Amino acid sequence: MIWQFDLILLTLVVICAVAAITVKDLLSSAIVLGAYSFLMCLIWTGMGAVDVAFTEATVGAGVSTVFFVAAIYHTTRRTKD
Amino acid sequence: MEVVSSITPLLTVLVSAVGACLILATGERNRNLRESWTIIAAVIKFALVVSMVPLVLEGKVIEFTFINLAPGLPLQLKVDPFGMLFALLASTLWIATSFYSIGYMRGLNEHAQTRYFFCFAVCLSATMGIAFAGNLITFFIFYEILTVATYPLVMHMETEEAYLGSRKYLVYTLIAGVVLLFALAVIYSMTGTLDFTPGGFLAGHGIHTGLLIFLFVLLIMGCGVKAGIMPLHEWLPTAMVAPTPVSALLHAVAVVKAGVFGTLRIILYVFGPILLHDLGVWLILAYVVSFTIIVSAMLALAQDNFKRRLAFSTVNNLAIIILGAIILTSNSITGGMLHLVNHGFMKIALFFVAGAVFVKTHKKNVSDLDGLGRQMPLTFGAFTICALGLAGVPPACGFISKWFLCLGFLEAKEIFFLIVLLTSAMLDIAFFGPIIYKAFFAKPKPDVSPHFDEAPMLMVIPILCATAISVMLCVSPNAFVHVFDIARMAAMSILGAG
Amino acid sequence: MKTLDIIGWFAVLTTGALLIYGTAEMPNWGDPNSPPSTHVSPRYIEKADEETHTPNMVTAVLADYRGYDTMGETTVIFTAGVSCMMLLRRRQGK
Amino acid sequence: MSTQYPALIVIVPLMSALICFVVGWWNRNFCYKIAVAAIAVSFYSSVVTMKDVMANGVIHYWVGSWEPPWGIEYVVDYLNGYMLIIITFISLLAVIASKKSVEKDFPEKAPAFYSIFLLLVTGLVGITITGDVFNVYVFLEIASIAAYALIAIGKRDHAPMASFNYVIYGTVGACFYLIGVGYLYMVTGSLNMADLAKLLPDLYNSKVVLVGFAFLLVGVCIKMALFPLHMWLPDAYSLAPDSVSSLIAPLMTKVSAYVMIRIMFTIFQPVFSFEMLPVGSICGWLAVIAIFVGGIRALAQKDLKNMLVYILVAEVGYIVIGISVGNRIGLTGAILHIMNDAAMMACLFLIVGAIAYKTGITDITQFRHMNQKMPFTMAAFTITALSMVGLPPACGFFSKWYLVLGAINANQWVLVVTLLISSLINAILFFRVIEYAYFYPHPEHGAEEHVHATSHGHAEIVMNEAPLSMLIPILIMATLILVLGPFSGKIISSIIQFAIPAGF
Amino acid sequence: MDFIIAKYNYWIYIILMMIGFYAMIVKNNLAKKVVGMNIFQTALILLFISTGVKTGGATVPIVIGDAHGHAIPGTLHAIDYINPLPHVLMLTAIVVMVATFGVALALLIMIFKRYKTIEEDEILEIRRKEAFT
Amino acid sequence: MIRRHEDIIIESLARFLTPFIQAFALYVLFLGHYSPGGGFQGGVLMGASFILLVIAYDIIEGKRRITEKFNIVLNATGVMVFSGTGLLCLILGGEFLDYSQLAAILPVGPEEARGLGILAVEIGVEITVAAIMVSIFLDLASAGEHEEALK
Repeated sequence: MIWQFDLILLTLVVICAVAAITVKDLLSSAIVLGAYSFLMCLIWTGMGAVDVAFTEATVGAGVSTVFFVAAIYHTTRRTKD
Repeated sequence: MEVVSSITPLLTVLVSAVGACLILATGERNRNLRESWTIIAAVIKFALVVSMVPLVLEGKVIEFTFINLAPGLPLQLKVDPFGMLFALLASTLWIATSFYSIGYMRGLNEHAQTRYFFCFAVCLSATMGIAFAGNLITFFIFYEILTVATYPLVMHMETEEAYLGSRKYLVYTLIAGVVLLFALAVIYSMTGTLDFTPGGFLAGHGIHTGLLIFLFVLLIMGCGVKAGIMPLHEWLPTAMVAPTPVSALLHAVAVVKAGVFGTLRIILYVFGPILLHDLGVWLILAYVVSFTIIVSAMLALAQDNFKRRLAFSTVNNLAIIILGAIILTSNSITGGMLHLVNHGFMKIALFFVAGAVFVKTHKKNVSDLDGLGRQMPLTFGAFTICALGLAGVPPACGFISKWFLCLGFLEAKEIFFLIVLLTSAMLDIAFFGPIIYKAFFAKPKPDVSPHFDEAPMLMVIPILCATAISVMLCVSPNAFVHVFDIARMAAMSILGAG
Repeated sequence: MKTLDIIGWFAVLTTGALLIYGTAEMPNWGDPNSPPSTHVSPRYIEKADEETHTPNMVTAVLADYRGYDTMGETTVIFTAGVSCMMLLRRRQGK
Repeated sequence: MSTQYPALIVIVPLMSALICFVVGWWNRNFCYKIAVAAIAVSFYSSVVTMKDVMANGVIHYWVGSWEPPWGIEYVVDYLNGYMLIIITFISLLAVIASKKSVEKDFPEKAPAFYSIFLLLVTGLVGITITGDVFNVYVFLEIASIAAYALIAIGKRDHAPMASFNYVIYGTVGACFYLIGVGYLYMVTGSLNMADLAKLLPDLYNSKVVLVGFAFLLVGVCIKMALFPLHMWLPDAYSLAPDSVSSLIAPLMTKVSAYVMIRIMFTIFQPVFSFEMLPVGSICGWLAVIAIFVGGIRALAQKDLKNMLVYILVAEVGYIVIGISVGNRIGLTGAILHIMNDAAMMACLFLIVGAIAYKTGITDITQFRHMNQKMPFTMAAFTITALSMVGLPPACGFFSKWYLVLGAINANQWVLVVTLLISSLINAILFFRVIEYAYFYPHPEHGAEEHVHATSHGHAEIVMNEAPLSMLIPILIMATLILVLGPFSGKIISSIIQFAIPAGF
Repeated sequence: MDFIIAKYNYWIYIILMMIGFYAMIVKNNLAKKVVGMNIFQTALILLFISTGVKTGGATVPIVIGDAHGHAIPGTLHAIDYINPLPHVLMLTAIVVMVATFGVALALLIMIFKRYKTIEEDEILEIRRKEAFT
Repeated sequence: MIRRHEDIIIESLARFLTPFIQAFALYVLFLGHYSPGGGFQGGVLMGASFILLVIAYDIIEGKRRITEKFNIVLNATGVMVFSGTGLLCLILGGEFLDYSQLAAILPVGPEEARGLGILAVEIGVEITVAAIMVSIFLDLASAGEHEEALK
């Protein structure tokens, strides 16, 4: 495992997390959250947790995002913070 | 002391509980049946209590243990002479009160009579439990049941005044209960036992003196609320809004007597004379109750409401009983215990009179009684005997108990308290005198008919019975169920052990 | 800023501080001699294939050694599905 | 392994939940019967298990026959068995009583409702029976998710919002618990409670263990709604449907309290919890505040159910006081109070449900003549109220007695005074209701009450008692409240004293 | 410095956890709370996965064996494979995560149907108004 | 509510991809013993394939493919397979979930029986997860208004 690569990923994860909770549009938030999950799953693959990474890729980046978008569809994209 | 195991004490307690259930089950549908349950339960209870008298006179202690609540903490009933005394008083008076209640309730066509009779029976159950409680925790349990069961009785009238009175009653007694619980918990965690022992069990456990005094104050506060010791008596006159049989129950049988009984138990069976002497707190309590005696008598003078005047007289007499016990000589303790019984009989007669007057004429105030004595001669005749008896005048039994109290005080060379006692007797005459005078000698008010017009027989007979027993207890204190011997035995057991 | 926000910030920072405090004494990252690597897991690695005939240790542990957890997990997802159905659908069953 | 009953306790409700869900789609009437039968079997199994424990000592049931710490095991000891009986019994009564109100409030959701109801019970017994810290988390989540859903279908308007708040707090609590598990795992490598208990004493000076312990405890306290973390509880429980709150309110907090006892006394030793850390005094003070805040907020409520949930906050304080005094008697009191409070709360919430079902009234000030309309229900209410106030011989007095004794033994006088004052607060709360229900005369004119004059001129109100399926559980519970009190000595000497860790 | 490098995973996990926690309790928008919940739980998973890692040549926890994939008993050594237990636990945790997520979203939809907003302060305002009327 | 847009490219692509995703889901399930994957991942993929169809078409199409009652049955069946396997072990005389007991009814040794038991429960997990994912998605995407969607 290349630690520079790891470090970049971890930094990106933090950036994504901050973005997901600060962005003013919930749809963007959902997409950023998907990206966050995907980056997370890369990190875990790097650590050898292939099963968990696989699951996170399907669930976190896939189904969760779909759920979230579906829910936003029925509520609102607007957010004050 | 020989210990006999028997189920009779439990039966004594359960009789009225079962009666209560039957009363509730019968309800308003069949009033005669409902009230006959009351009478039957009362008679059975009395019979059960009396059946235990010979054993007690032989010096045996009857014991029954339900179940262990915790190590060293059984739920236990124990019949000793002092408990027997109280049980006799309560069970006898319940019969009288039952008949009287029926007359009173029907006479006034009161509402919620089922509730009334139900609570009444539960009260008696609790009172028996208090009388026979073998340890403080059992005592406390029944004490709290009594609190709860009397609350609806005080509330009975359902007027704004009744709400206030009952709330006040509840607040006072519940706080007392909590204080008592606290003291109990401390004692249990210090000594590991709560069993009543003649002569006290607290000594010899190495409890710090300050804590002992604190515990004494707490316990006396806990029981003193029901016993109406002076700064804690406030609920008593307000609770007078209750129907008269309830007031009679509160003041002569159940509640206040339970308080006094508890106070005596604490003085004589928890702390014991020796420990109290060592601590020196007995003198303080003696002064407090002396203060109560004098002040309550003075307050009684100022009351115009008949029942409130009787209420303050009760406060006065209860304090006398406690004073007798706290002087801690054999004669004064005997006197105190006898007065517990005697006052019960006399005071219940007085309250019955007040109730009879109310049922007949709807008069509540002393100033309205003018000339009623001639209209209701039996009632007021009984009243005269008992009122004078309370002051210590023969032929009613107050004389006997006051005599022994005086002896005790002299024995202890406590002249101050003797003077207090005699002063209170004077004041008794001073506040009962006008009633008797007005009833018999004052010019009748225009609305009083000059003819003989007694209250219903169901009310007059109990009055006469209570008066008769009062007189009999004076003439021959031992004739009936050996009240005097039992009291003497109790006093001796305490001082003998101490 | 509302009081609630201040309380929230306080809670977050306290939690973070506590975690950082605890992290100081954690075994180093990836240490093969740390307790998790030496206490229970060696048996899974060394025996799982032999005992359950499943080369993928994660599957073996997931479905057999800790199969009960997995049943719980499946129940959780089932609960969530039924919950969503109960909460959102108007008509269920007859 | 001689007996399979421990597995049945969990499996039967779980599988019945599945069956119930599917069958209900075709015939809704089966759901209720299946649910009742399943919980009854579960109750029977826990009784048998408890008997087994009393005869043969602690039961270890290795799920999948993998020996711990590799596999997951059920450990049923006295504490467990006792909790299991309480949980299954109260669930049984709650599910029996739920029939009518489900039919009234959301008949179309009955299959899903009973399915989730059973899953909630599964979660609760699963938490209790297991001997594995991670397994506790899994079942905690089953129970929590089921609870979120059940609360959200409440008839009252704001239930979804309350449930959402509960989701947030509950997730924080569960995650904190999981962080604690992670930290312990990090330094010990084990997830089994017994194994952890063996490994941890050497590590008591480690900061990781300290932080792990703190997170475990905070997580559990959130689930238990101890004072500063109780914000989610009043809304969630008071807005839940009546048939649900009679299950959730008595049990969820108690099970969390059980987990707290496990953490402090089984996984960690009391030495660590009480001597190395000031957990006792912190929890004690929080409990004191909880009792006062709960009591005072309850005083301000006019709605009976709102009042009860604030009392629940205070009741949690009692249990925590018992745990936090750190001595045998106090813990005895806490364990006893878990049972007593579960019984009392179950009874009270069942009564609220019955009254709301029959009359639709929850406002205390409208309780006039309730004693004539629903005499049996109100009699049960009176008994329970007296028990809550701590008046003997109802059971509430006895646990309070032990709690007070424990606090005195620990020289914690503030706790003693708090316990005593709180019974006065409870007295005000409950006698207020009793006064309204029993003593206020003059029925309001024009109300729907059936008033007619009787022979002796007093208005009489026709009895309109709750249906039997509600009344019987209430009466059973009320009887138990009366009976359990005098028998608490027996319960302590035969069960609770063995449930307390030896040498404590 | 060594102190920071040797545990950098843990620091990142703490940061993520604080971000998630912050969003859960301070954010006003309910959907943002749900997002925070997701981040919080993912951070937790990172913590657990980090505890299972072994440096020094350890590989993924799948047996490298013969053609059928099975290995000869006794040839496997703990040092060669990454600890599988945290992975198992985290699989469970992910499922719990998505389950909670689903329920939270369902509640979100219910709340929106009721109040027509998912901002907490606006909802509280509506509730307060309704309490008065 | 997801409306149909009648986009031929997306629709045919989705229809084309679905079998492959489903095949992969089954592959992940059955190869779970030898490679990363297992019931849960496979189940999510399986569910995702239906979700893809629903997104590409609309809910009506989705409900035509997998009817409501069938979904309900599947929901419960998965957990039932799991706990039923456990219960079977219990009935065969072992502890709950002790798959080695299955050797009594299968022509294999206890170790292989454990392997097969794992497969059985993984199938259970797959069914439940797939069905629940679809069910949650349908509920969320239609906000519970399935009936309206069908009109």
